Amino acid sequence: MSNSRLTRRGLLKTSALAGAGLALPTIFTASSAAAFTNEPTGSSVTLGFNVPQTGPYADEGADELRAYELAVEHLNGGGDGGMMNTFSSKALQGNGILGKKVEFVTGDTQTKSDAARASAKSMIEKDGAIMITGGSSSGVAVAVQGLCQEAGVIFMAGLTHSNDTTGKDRKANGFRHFFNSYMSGAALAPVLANAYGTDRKAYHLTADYNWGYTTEEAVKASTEAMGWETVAAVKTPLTQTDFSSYIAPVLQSGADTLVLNHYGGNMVNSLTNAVQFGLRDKQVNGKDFQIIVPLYSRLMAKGAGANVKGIFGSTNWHWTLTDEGSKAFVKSFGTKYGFPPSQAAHTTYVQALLYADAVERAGSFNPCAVAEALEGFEFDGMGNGKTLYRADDHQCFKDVLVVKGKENPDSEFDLLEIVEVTPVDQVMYAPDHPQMGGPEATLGTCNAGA
Amino acid sequence: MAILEVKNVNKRFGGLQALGDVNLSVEENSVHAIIGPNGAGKSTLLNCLVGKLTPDTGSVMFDGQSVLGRKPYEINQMGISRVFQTPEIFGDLTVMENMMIPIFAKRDGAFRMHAIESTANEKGVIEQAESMLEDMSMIDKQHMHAAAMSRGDKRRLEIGMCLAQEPRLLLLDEPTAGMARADTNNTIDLLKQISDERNITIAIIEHDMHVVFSLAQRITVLAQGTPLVEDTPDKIKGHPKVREAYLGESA
Amino acid sequence: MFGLNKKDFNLFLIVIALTMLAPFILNPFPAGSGMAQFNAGYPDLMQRFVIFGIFAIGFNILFGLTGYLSFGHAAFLGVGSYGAIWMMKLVTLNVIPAIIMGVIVSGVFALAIGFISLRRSGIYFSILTLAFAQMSYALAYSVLTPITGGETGLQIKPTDRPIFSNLEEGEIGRANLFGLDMRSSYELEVGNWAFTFNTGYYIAAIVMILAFYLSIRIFRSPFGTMLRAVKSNQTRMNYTGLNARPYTLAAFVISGMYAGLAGGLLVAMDTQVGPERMFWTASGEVVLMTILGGASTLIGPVLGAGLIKYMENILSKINKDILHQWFAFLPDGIEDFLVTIVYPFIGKGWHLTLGIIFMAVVIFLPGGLVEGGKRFMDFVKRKKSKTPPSDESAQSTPAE
Amino acid sequence: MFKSGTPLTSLAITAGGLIGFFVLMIGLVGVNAVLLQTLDGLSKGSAYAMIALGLTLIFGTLGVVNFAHGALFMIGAFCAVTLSKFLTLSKEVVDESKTDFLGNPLKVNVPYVNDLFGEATGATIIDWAVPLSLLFAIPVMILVGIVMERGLIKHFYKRPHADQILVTFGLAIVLQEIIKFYYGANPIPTPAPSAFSGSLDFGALIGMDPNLIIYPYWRIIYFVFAALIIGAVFAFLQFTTFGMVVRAGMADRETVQLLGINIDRRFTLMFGLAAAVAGLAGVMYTPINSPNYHMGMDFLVLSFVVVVVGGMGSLPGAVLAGFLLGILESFASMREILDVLPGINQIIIYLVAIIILLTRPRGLMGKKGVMEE
Repeated sequence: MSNSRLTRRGLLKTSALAGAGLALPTIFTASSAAAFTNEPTGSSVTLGFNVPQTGPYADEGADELRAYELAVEHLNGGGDGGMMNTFSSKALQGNGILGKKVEFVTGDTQTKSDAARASAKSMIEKDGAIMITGGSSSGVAVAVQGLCQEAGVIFMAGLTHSNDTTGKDRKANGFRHFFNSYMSGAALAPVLANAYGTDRKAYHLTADYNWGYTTEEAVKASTEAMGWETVAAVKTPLTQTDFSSYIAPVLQSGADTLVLNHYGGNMVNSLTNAVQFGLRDKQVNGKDFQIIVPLYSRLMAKGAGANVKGIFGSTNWHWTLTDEGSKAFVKSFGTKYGFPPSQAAHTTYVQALLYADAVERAGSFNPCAVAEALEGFEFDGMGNGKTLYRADDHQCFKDVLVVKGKENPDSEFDLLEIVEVTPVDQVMYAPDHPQMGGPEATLGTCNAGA
Repeated sequence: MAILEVKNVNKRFGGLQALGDVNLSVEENSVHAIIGPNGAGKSTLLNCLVGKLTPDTGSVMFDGQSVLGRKPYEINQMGISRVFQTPEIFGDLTVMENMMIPIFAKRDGAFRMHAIESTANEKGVIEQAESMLEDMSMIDKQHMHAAAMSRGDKRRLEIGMCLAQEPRLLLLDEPTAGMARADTNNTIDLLKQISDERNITIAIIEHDMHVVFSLAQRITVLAQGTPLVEDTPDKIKGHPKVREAYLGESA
Repeated sequence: MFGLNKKDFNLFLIVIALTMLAPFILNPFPAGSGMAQFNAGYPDLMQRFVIFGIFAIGFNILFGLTGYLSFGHAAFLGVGSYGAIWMMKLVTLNVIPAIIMGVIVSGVFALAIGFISLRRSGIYFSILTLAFAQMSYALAYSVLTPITGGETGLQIKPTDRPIFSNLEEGEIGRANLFGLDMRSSYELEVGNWAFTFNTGYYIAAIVMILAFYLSIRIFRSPFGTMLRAVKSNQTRMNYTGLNARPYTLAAFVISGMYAGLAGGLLVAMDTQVGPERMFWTASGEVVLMTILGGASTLIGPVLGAGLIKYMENILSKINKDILHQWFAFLPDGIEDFLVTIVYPFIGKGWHLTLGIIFMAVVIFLPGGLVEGGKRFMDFVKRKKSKTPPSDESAQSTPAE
Repeated sequence: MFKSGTPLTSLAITAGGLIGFFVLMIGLVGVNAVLLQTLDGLSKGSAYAMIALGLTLIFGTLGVVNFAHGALFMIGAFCAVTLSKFLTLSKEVVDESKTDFLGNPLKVNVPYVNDLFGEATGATIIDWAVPLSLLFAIPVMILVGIVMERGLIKHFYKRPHADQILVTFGLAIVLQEIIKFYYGANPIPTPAPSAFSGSLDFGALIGMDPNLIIYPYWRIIYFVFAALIIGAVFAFLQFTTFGMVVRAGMADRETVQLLGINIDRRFTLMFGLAAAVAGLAGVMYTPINSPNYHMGMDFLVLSFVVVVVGGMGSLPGAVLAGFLLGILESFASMREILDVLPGINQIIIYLVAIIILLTRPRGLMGKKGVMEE
């Protein structure tokens, strides 16, 4: 056991009283000596990476985990440094965080809020994690964010696209780098108008749960604003695997555009089914029939195979971006693992770095100090251009990529091509926007635990 | 006085007339046998008495009350117990528990939520069960799983369970079917004893004439769903119609 | 004692001892050592052990006694949780009314579903319960979002102001028992060991002890005998003047209320509910817990629940780095080889290990973990007495 | 009571109900939509019916609660994945004109079949991977079924259902984890031959406006394929000696054994047959939805519902219920219905299952006494 992991418990070894006698019981709620939950006292600090390792999003979870491991390596001064070199803030030294070596624990969210919370709690209670990050769905993100708020640790959301995460369910201890439904809608609309005209009849198929609702709302609002008409919006069950009965009536309705507000397995299946029906070969109202997928994930899109060709959607980041940050990240990830990173990997890597940087700048692991350092923080060099971590709702504002399924991919990773980089101004909204929970939505107050 | 009165009962299954105008009355404290060849409708009749089947027409009165439209457990609570052709006991339970259940049913009715009391503290019930097991001479087997016993023992247990309810009418459906001669005789003795000592009316469906004639005071002969004759055993023995029904037209 | 016979009383004492000393028993390895990974003595998991223990005990009252296999029991857990969290959001943050609310809501729900489902038996009953639970899940996830929170579930928010509370502006309410915070803990350090005594855990543990005690009483009551009679022979039941329906319905409702109690406790320990709690896999999980531990035994379901939750929470957290640390003392080649061999079974492969354990238990230990324990005890006894193996142990395996 | 138990009456009731239902639906949403959704229901029902048929052979007749049946469906689908991976086994050729994501020269994969048969033929073979997999899947699935029965299930015929659930659930988890280990968790695209892409315009065929009633070719093929398989299984059980013995064995196992017939061996083969039916359903399903490792679990609960609604021990019941639930699910997904009853698409199958089980105690065509205890 040469390099045993040092956890909070591990540190007790050094701090425990000499002799085997009973130490004084300490209560670590209100009256504890520690300033905040899981204050690192030894030479290392533990981060909790909570990602789906089983269930339908296991592959995305695995990619997130790879990115985290890479981030830890870079933070501890290993590897080529990746985006630390291109990051506009130069607080990180490659000597861990505040000089403490970064260690990590992993857990399985199973894409279930209960399991995700159990896993996060175990990281906080057993392993002494000072920050929790990861996840691949909004249900999990909201659940774990709430937990971190209660426990007094920072939550850096992974892949979560629902408006709610930084909308009506926003929390003072939670931060999201990933974009959201509203931004997808706002970024897509002009591109769609450009490509398909402003006189379109859209038919929405929407996953029947919160994320689906917010996405449908956002896409509807922004496409209607530029003149599209919404013919129908039909809700589909999350557990649906075969969407044929939902797609079959689309042509009868007189719609000429199909919007699939689906994610993950739902998206792969509904898109495959829609293409199967030959919708894209049809002409309606004298126009070519089109399909749109508001949120693309390259990993999942791979499951739809050739069906994605020519289909518009939005994405948070794509490895073909040519800015310095993206190039550095792709190089260091690709060299280590042999394939390019996904957007899930990108957002989690960036989140890990942003957290570390905020700690360095705050000079403390105290979650409230870290939150303060992140709030209103502007940075660049992380692959999305100039980015702002808005203080009002802890949402990152940055350029959004509108992409299209590539017609002639060079490799199995080369599925999407970037159509447009929508500038951040176009996707900006007010913190009390009705889609974001309106004026009632509040961050609450920062909780440092202890 | 007749404790069981069956009047004009008819039952059809599709095209098959299973019971046609059955009339039957069972006197209190008698042993009444119902015999007849296979397919004569004996079991159908029995099922009509205990509520498993409902006759299409006719009435079944027990002690002045109609049993029709009542569920088996309600009819049982009225005082009719049934012994099955193959013993129906609680195989997963011990003999003692088997015996306690009818006693609870007698005491508490069809349902009672006695979920907190301990069975071990039900001294009265335990004593009654023990005494009944002694009567059945099975007290030494009280901790055995009922399913592990011999068929004869299962039969004794089932009869004992029925008796423990202190029924007014005990219905037996071929209680000695498939038994060895010695077991059959034991069962006959047991039933005789019951009828003598316990003030219980017994109605028995039986194939085995030896059993019937050893026990019954009155006999009803059923053929093709209709009662042929009803009389005392002596008269039945020589009755030409009975011989015909059993032996075909050779009589 | 307490109306229990000697054997049951001993078992009860053992359960009390195990739950009260759980922080010690579940933390056998010194913190910081390589084996500390296997320590389960942290509040969240200990709470889950006892709460899912309650869930499984309740399920066993229905399944173990009456033989009716409900495949939708998670619905009662979920409904109980929703009831409890609404109580906390609207009325009071004290956990007792919330838990009581959970029990009541799921009891009523179980009464309605049981009344309909118990019109059928066997597999038809199972499918009816499954159908009701799946409907509850699907609706909770989608159209009932205003009540259930849908995908993102329900939590206590800074804007929630229960009637009986005096929260400051913006403060998020915390579950408490007359002011005692569920999350407060004592930390005891002994040498290299650290033991956590958590308020929430002890409250849940006391509830579980009471629930366990109640289940012993039910098992040993005339009512329990009647339920076993239902399982054994419904025909005889009917012809003994007993109405099986109210007995099974009572068992169903009791078991639903146990599930609601577990659901309420989950909320009391961790104020959050999500609809996945009602998915069929969650219903299947409690079935597996009960069978794995030993259906119709008193302690079996608790053991089964413990094993499954342990696997889920401990095994899934082991990753490759940890493996490398464990085998670091070995030469590199062997280390890598061992890591490669073990890796598929841990972390993201924990399901595989779970599946293998299910199969192994049912193949080698018919009757579940309790049966395994019995065999072990027999083995120990035989060794002690040095007598040749008797037939008794062979017979202790139920043939059917 | 005898009458209401006959399959004919239940068919009549179902048919009568369906006709009334269709008339109502046509009134509500128009004839086009009804035609389209019926078509869709039939294709959806094909998958349900095939899986339920196999499950009934094992569950409804052998009395084994087989939670691993969904896994058999999944393994079938991965037979197709495996074959198409095998056919696309490639050597790497460096294409200097392009670069990969790290800026190195791009390595292009050239399948060996192209070398063997030339580029055109090779591409055709790869294109036809799914239909070709049928040939590959039949022996594999029968073997899987037989090994499963001999190695595991055999020992559980007389064990309680609880034990069967635990062991088959464990097996299902192990099987899907093995698949996940090799193929990952994401769906793997396995397209149909390009000849079958696109859809058939039924409306135009019968003289209506184009685009009103279109349906994908592959789904029509799937329906025909399902009909063939179901017909073949019925014919096999009806007209062969083997089938007769098996049917007799289902009715009364002991008597058949007393006649000196080795029913166990035949049951083993039947398990193989059931596995093959599930597997073939899986192979043909791959172009409809990209297979992933948990697709079996997605179908598992549904297939149990279908079998039970059809009635335990009844093969025609399982098929009937499969198509019935397929059609109802399709109808429930129409927006005209959803406007009136929001969320009905979430619960329709379960709701119908409850109604059927409450009105018909043993499902549509169930046999008395099968798994009622």
